[in-house]
Amino acid sequence: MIILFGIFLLTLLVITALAIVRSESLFAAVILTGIFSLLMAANFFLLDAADVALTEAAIGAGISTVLFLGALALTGEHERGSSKNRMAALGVVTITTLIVIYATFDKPRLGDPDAPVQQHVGAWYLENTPKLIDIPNAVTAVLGSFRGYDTLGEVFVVFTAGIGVLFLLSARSAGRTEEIDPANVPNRGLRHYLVPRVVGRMLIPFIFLFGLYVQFHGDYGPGGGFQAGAIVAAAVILYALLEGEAEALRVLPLSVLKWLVAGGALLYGAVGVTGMLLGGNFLDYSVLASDPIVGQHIGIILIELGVGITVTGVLLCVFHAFAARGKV
Amino acid sequence: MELLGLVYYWAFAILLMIGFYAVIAKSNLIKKLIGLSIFQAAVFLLYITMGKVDGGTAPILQDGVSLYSTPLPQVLILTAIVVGISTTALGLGIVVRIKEEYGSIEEDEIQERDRQ
Amino acid sequence: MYYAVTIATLITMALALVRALLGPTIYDRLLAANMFGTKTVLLLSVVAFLYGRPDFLDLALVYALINFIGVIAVLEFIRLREDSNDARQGADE
Amino acid sequence: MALAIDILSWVLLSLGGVFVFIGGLGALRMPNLYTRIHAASLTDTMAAVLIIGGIMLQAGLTLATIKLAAILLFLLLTSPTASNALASAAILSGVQPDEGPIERGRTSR
Repeated sequence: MIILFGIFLLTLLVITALAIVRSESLFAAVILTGIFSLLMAANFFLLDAADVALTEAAIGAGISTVLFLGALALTGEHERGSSKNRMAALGVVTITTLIVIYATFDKPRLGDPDAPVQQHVGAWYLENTPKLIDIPNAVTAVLGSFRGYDTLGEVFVVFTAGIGVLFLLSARSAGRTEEIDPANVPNRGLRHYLVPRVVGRMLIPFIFLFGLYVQFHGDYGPGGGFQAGAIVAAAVILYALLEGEAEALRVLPLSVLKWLVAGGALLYGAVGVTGMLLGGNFLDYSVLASDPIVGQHIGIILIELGVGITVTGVLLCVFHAFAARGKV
Repeated sequence: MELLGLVYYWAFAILLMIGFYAVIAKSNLIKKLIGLSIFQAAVFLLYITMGKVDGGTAPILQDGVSLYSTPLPQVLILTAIVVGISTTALGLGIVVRIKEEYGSIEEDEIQERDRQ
Repeated sequence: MYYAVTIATLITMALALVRALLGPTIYDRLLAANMFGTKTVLLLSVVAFLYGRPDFLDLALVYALINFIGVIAVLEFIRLREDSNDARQGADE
Repeated sequence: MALAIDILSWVLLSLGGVFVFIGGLGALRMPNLYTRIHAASLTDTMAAVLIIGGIMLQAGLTLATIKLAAILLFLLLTSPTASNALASAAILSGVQPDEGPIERGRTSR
């Protein structure tokens, strides 16, 4: 039965994707992208990936819509039709689809317990998480400890992307001469929508609180730094939407955000180096406390905190970079 | 039943190619980026689909449950989603700069201006 | 009976998707997206119980909190656009 | 007692399912934007109360019930607010309530 639900959702997903590509209004496409993300998260959830669904929920529902809209406000919302080689592209795509579908016949079916992915390292992780780390959420254990290097790499990619956006969008364009002072920009936020403002302001503390819960409960349930970072960033973005961007910058200035971006990544690295100084390997948390399991717990909480801080900082920096340029 | 288990992979293939089509056939740069994120989502779907196991549950260990889906693909995708949004933001930043320099985000118009 | 509710929710999601595809105004699409969000929250809560893992309600909670932001962002975008249109016509501030 | 709770929650859940479906139908079939908002938001709120209430009865007094209560609270706060904001934005941008969508709000097709 569940598999039928999944297939139904997948059908909707494909229809949505087709509509996104066909739609001529980019604005409509972005709204449809929101629906696409909701469907995707529901699918992840049906496929037992609670953590991934939580991430998709935190990112896809709010932040990615906001970023795309921020870019649309700066570039215009209608496309002028496809390029000339549309037929050729269609041909290539059809043939490739058929090849990929043909290839799937050799894949193990959905949920096959003998599939290679269930056999090797995955089974080892599940078996050893209780023994070596002793937290219920195996995803957090793998993310934070077993594959800590990977996550460090990802955090640095996020960090680099954030720095890249700041570089790109803080450069002054040739056509624009006067520097915009954020203080006297007439961006009033949603001032004339009273009801959303009141309700939104009421929600913000709860979103923050929930972000903290996701951050620190990540060892025991779905959650962790990536999700929490996105949720906290979403709370601040909501504040910026309701009260105007200048107000949000007054609460959390760009200089603080830059420190957050760097500080989170540094915290992550520092945990690794501390492990080295205490005589272990880089990112080996067992030496952080006398009991290796407690050490693992401390290490995971610290690096998740680092991840959360960096993700919050990067997402907010990106948001402000787009918003500051968007004074049309 | 065998074929039913493959439908997820077909959906992956179709989504992948819808995204790919948007990237190669659309001339609007933002549309290309949206296509890229559909492409990305398709890959995420593939990974998560592979991790699922019959009768298993999410890899958050509980007493009395012995069968869990594999955590590894989920870890990879979890981080990839956040990395994906950051790189998309970077792409959007580049598009915004292109718009400011060239006055257009249509591929052919940009190339036209480059030739001048 | 969880199944019945799940099926009803899924069908409604399909209906909302049709509305989102048909439009005709951007507000219709937005309405559909908002409906979709609520339906997803319900779906996730029901499925969490269907799976017997009530601790996954966190997910539904995230959606209940965050889905709002998308709608607000789109409205803000529309307002900015209208403002700039008005400014271009020389009628506003 | 357990049976009574089961029956009650069953009734709530199936009523909720019916309301969800009616809401979807209304959002699809109603003639213009405002009637659609009406159909979607009213039945949405009702369906959320019914369905989550039904699940709460099943869950009993656990952490899950508290989470469900929180979900319900936030849904009841955000969903009508979003509808309200949507309607006011639509009317500010000139979509008339008594006729079809006019040209300015139309963005595609």
